[in-house]
Amino acid sequence: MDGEMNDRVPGWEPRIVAFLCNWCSYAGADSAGVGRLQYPAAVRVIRVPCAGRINPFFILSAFQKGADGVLVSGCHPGDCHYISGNYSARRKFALLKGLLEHIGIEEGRLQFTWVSASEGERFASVIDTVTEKVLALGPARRMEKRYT
Amino acid sequence: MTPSGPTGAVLVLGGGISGIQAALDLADSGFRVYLVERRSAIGGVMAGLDKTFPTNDCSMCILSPKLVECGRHLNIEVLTNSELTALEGVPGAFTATIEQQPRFVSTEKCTGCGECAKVCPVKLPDSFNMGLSDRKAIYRLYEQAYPHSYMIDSAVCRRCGLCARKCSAGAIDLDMQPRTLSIPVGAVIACPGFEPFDASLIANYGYGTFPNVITSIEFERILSASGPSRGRLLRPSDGKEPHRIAWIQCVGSRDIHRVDNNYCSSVCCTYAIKEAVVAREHSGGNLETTIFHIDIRTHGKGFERYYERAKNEQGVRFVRSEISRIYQDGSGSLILRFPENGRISEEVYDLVVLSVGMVQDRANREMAERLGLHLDSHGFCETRTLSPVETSVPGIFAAGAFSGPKDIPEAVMGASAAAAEASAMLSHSRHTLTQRKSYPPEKPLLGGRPRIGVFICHCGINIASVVDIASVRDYAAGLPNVVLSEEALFTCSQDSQRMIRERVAEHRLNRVVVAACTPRTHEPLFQETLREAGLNKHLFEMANIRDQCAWVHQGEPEKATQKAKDLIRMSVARAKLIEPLPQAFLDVNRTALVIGGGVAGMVCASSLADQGFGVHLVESAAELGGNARRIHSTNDGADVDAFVSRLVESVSGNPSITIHTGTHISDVSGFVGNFRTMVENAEGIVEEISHGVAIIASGGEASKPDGYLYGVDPRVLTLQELEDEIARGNPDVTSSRNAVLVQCVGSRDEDRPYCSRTCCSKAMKLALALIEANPLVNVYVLYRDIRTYGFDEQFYLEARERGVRFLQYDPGNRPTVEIVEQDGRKRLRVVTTDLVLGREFSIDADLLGLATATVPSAGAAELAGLFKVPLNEDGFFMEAHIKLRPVDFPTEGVFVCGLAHSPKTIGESIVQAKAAASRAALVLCRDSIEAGGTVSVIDGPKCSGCGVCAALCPFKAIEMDESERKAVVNEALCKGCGLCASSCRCGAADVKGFTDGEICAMICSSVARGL
Amino acid sequence: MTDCTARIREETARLLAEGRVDLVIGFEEGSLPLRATPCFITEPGDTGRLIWNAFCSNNLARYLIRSDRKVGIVAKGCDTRAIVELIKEKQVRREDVVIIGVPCHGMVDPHEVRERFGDIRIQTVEDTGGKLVAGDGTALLSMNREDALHRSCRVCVQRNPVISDVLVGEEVEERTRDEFTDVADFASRSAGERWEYIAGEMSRCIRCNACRNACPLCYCSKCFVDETRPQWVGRGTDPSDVLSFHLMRVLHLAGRCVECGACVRACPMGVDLGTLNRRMSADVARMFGCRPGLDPGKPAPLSTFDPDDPQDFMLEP
Amino acid sequence: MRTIARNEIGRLLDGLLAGYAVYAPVRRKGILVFDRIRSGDEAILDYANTRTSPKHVLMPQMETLLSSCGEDPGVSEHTDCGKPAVLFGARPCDARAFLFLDKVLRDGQSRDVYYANRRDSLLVISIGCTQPRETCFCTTTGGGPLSAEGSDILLEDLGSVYLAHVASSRGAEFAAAHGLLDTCEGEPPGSGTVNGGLQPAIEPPVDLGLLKAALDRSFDDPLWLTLAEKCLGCGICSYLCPACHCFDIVDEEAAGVRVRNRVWDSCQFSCFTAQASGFNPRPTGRERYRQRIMHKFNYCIDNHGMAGCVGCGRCVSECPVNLDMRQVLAAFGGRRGGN
Repeated sequence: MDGEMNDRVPGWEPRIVAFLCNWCSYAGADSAGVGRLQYPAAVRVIRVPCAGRINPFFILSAFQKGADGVLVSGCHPGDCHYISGNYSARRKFALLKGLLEHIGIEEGRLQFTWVSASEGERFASVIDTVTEKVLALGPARRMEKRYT
Repeated sequence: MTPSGPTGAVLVLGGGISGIQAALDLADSGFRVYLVERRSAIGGVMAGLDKTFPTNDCSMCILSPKLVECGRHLNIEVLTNSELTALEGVPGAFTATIEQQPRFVSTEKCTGCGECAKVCPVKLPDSFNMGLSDRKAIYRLYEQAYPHSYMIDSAVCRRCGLCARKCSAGAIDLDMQPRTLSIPVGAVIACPGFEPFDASLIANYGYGTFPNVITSIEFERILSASGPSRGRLLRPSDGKEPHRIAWIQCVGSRDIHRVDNNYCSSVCCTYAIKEAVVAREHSGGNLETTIFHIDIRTHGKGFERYYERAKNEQGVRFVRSEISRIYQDGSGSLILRFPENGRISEEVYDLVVLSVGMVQDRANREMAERLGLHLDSHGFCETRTLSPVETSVPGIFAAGAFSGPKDIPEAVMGASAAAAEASAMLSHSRHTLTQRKSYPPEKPLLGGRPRIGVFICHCGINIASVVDIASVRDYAAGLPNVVLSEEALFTCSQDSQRMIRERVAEHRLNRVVVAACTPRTHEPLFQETLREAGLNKHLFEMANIRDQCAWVHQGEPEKATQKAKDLIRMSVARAKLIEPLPQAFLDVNRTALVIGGGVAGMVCASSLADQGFGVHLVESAAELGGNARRIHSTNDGADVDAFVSRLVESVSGNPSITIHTGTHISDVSGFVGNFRTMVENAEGIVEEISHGVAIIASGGEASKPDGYLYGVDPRVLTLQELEDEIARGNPDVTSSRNAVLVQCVGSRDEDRPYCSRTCCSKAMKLALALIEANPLVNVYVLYRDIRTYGFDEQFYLEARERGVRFLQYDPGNRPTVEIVEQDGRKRLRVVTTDLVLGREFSIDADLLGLATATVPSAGAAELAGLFKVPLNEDGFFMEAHIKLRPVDFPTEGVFVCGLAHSPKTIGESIVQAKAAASRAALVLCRDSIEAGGTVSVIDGPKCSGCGVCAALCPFKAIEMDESERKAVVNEALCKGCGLCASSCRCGAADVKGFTDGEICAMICSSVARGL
Repeated sequence: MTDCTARIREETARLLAEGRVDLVIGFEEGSLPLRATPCFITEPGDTGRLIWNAFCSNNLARYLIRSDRKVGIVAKGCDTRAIVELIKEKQVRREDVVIIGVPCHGMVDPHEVRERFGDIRIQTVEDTGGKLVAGDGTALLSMNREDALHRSCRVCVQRNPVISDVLVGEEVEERTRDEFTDVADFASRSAGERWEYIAGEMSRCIRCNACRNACPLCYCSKCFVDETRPQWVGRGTDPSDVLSFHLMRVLHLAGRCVECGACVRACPMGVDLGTLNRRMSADVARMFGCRPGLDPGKPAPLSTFDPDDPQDFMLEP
Repeated sequence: MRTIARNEIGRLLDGLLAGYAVYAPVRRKGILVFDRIRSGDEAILDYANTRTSPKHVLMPQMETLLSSCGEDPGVSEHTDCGKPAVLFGARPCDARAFLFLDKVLRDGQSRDVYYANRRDSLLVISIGCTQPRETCFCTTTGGGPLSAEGSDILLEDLGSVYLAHVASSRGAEFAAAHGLLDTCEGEPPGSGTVNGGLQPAIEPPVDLGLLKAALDRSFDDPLWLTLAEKCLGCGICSYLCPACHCFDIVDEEAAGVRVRNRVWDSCQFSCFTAQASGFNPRPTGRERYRQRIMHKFNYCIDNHGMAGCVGCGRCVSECPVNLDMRQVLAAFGGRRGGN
């Protein structure tokens, strides 16, 4: 079993940091709200102008600070408000995801996806999926910075 | 007309994408706009579409920012549920009478929470979803609608009052009355759009009887993520997933037998392909899609590639056959019978989509009547090829599908073109009726400690019923740097706004955090409040505890409360670090540079001159005119030669236009508002031109054909040459007995996988001209698909009626030409195999016309480099967005029109040229260019000058200072996307307003457990 | 080898005498057995110090960064790959460099030699092309040269200079088609095993920054590790900071790493940085079709994009 | 006189493990370092020297000085160093480096409580050298293969047995407590009574006195530029050096815990002297490399009466560009001395 800690820690609530682009995915999250679609309360959203704004450091930093999972979502290919920000970002994301998996960070800790402004349902099911995976993996300790 | 000039306001009829575009163009160039829409929200047909071709962009994603922009515009008044009842007066001084039906819900008070609809007892089919789902009597047209507020459908409302009692914002007023407005305007733009063809008129297809026969518009809703099945592909009869879907093309178009529609709706082929491709994506590829068609008309920019990809890579099947009848089997599936290879085939489909065309309905006809507009026999507004947005009534301009079938970019261009006409007409009254807001001076922060005020919104019960507001308020009060934490029933209400202003003063707040709904809709409102309170608008941060918290965790109040605290803590952490962002203002040079002296360039130049701006017109040839000098008449008989002569004359005689013929551009520097361009003539003399915008209208040219004995035998001509010869009355041509026209010579092949768009119509024109000159001539057109889209379809019909023979060839087996000696004469023998009849034809021709491709002009690549704008794979200029920004570039202040953009007819070039003029005028009419705000910033000492930011910047807003080896941001061009910041290894680039520090502070506080 | 040495000296003397360069960077005899050391020649008379042997493993390209002089440089395949990238990234002007290209047979790793020969005090080493013969003053021991190569040299795909102004020595056959089997092998282990391995390697890191400073493409004036606002990564040996540092270093080199192995050779603690670098190189090659430093005309993969880039890694809920 | 058989060392260490944290040379993936052992047989006896020095035993690369937690305003100080410790197997050069660190951090004007507490509870048992490495130059800086400076007990390697020399009163107490009763007293190590022939000869490349005098005159010598040209500016030499002791203080926060940490720093890093204003008094490698040499061989002699280098040779063997400290010293010392 690759999950590092599968004994459910009592009282543990997963913390997932989600970086959402302002124009599509953040709007998609709002759409989920407008539709009153219910999803798990584990996600903390950070709004950024574009998926292209996301420095891989932000993601590593979230893990270092103790996030159990990180989600990044931008506009679907072709929909980027900034024309090509998501395309440029996609290259970085592909490399970062490959690298983290390579060093043994469990698949499922870090997810990238596209959610458009009207895809409230998709947003809710993304959160469902991401939360489920993180719950199954348990708390993320591998990259967390801990002081005693 | 008033003594001081025309009325500086414009009435825009129709709130679809055309109306929105026209309204924004006009309002941004200094006119007051009244946008009148019959329905309860603007957005039009586009709001109901799922994806858009040929990029499969999400329709709502690209539309919704425009809706918001329109809705928030200080100088656009959106009048929904409204209808024009009368227009009086003269051009420049009309008075419009508008009748507005009551909404019964205050758009100011309604927060869009939707509690009212939950309690409403009246349920009815939702017409926005084509009746595929239900709505209540109190409803919102669609989720992202503007106005965002709900409305009551008085036709079905029982006036029970449940909604009014439920509404904690007190927004519902059941006694609201209709009102009549009398509005003075200088000009009118009519763009009321179109209606989809009523498919039940074709009885053989069983639409309305067979539940699984639906229209393409209904299918869009089925595909849409916000549609009735939330994007799941299900068929109406039993909610099962279909595995075989058929599209039937030309339903209500190109049909003079079942309905009297002799035009092509232009968009249905490509949208059917899109629907098939998207449907396959939805089903994970486990779907058979077949499109039954006559011709495939993918004549638009990028459409041919889209078609080829669908056919060859995405598994969409294309069958050239007309479906005569549809039968239904016991399971609700549908049996299609059609002729194929001389036999009748039968296939069963789970779902049949009818690709319905565009028609005009009675409401539009009545409106046209009130305006006094001439309509054509189908009810479309009459316009002329060479004056494509002018109607029969001066001062009233037509845009969008009202004047004929159009796709979205054509509609957008038409709208901008109409705006340009209105703007030219009213240019003396620019800025006379517009408003500008003033604010108190900003208080300096003087490096003081952050003093943060947190305001927590109940949103009636929307937030408060889930989140424990008191506990959140107390928690926020204890956060570092928070000096005030206060709650409000509705933070967005007028009195709460006043309260926030007062608290800012009382508590010397220098940062404000509002925990309420989404910043996407409300941030501007609160920022406005901050400005009124004397704070820089960027000293604001919002925590979304409604849409992304209370609403989505309704069953988990404790977790929702914890999340609200976390979100506020994150916002406070960011607020501590935010700084006021100054706005810089740069002067604008109010002169335009137009590159290219063809029709597009000249039309653009004169439109800009008419709108009151100076123009430099640069042409590389010795005289103006371009390709249009070789188009002698239009299909509808207009005299192009005369038009071009008049245009050259008027441009040459216009004191605002400086003409530079025989010159080319050698260097370009600067940016929007302040370009400097070097223009060099043949003697090498260089002139420097300062200008604020540039319009690239560098044109295109006909490709030189390979083969077909072109250049070998004098009887072989390109269509352009043939047109010259006919116009000249060359007897060798006009007396020919057997004329053969070969289509797609150099287009739609491997080298040029695009359609040159104009050649099919041109072939009809020339075939008819040959017959006109010599009724005994036999004309053969060898084609692949006949693409006489729009109203040009009638010329195809006419050509067929007048005996032109159409032989369809396979691109893998092209017609051949050889010279055959017979009876002592050299005959041009054309051999081709007709796909329809399946047999070979041998024609001894004495005239062979080749429909060559339209290719970009030779200098396009160099111009693209100079202006830092992109070309597409085919070498045409690539616009910023194929749908909604068809004449703009990502680089601000540079525009494109005419053949430089893509192959198009002269009429389309004129529209696009005027559209470019309209867009360019938006820059030129400004007092200054705003720079700064949320823009990128480079820390010089850290920058290593590697250039990655400049290479990636989608807006070319970063330049490399080669001598200093540093990147430099042009704040006038930067949009603040932050791609540079995330890509800068040295940490030199950052984005003001979204700094690394601010984002890291949020990350750090997002997971601080137990804090 | 001796031939190369003579030719390098000759070219250096010529370049300096003709005034084409102010300085030539090459190698001289090191102070320890099995070592050569970078040297900087400004006088034609000093060219006798220059040598070429199996230990000239430093990537001299890193000395070109932001040099304001005209520089001649002795460069192997990997060094020229770095120069190509530096030119692309505007850190070096092509016209300011004269490249004395030397086809490379792979450089010898002293640790491998010592490992093989044990505790003897090596005084002489002879490179016969196929063999390395070491002497401790009393006896001669020999090993296959191939077995002693640095790890990066064993998977090298570019032994000949990509660009050069003067080519010294015979071109060698490019022999490796690098299929990244090492990367695949590592990836085939379980996530837990991979983590254990990486965490073990990282635990030895002492944050001396030698990997960074030896890298020819690490040239930021302020490295992210030294940044304090915001502090991206802690400066100490906290395992999480160490890992973040190495991950970011690799990400910053994504699509730029020329696989010279300078970082690995510089590491005093033998940390297996290669496992990270190789994965990155493999992904960049596989997904974006790019091997950095081989094509001067091609944009860096993270300075561009293709709408059809792979996105099978994206979540489809 | 008392000898300990080589094969008894394991047992001796096992005995110490009950009361002490024991540090000894161990191999970590092929690399020798000092680390805590859990059993005596982990200690490696047959080695030239470790890759890293044992200074981290007294001054960990990263240590928390202060911390506070959650909303609790209280701050805790982390001065307690825990169990008393034994450092077993240090080479005389490394032990001698403690003597130097003591002067700087414990016995000088300011007392570093974190260092001092650890130092005062540490017992150093070093082992003399018989086989110097080709990079060793301890004799240059005043040490030697059998120097007992900085050690509490020095073991003289006689092949199958070690001869134990007491070098401090604490060493004597310890010897008494652990049955090493008859340790050599009064007889200097390597005096030849037992293994006179084994004292290895290490030629000092320069004369420290001459070098110091030369450096006094060399602040603006162009040679610094030449030397720095090759230097990569990494921290290997500083971090492997047993005598380097510069550090940085950083405040961090994670998961609700705020800490003030001390971490090693290196004068070779460009940010070492960078000031908040952006000004850097040592802007280039030239100033930084000069600082390193001047500090060790000039200022330290002035301030502490001994060089800040013990000649362990780690910086020589591990420098990625083979910038050999001995050659650097020779370049100054030799040239000036020759004049």
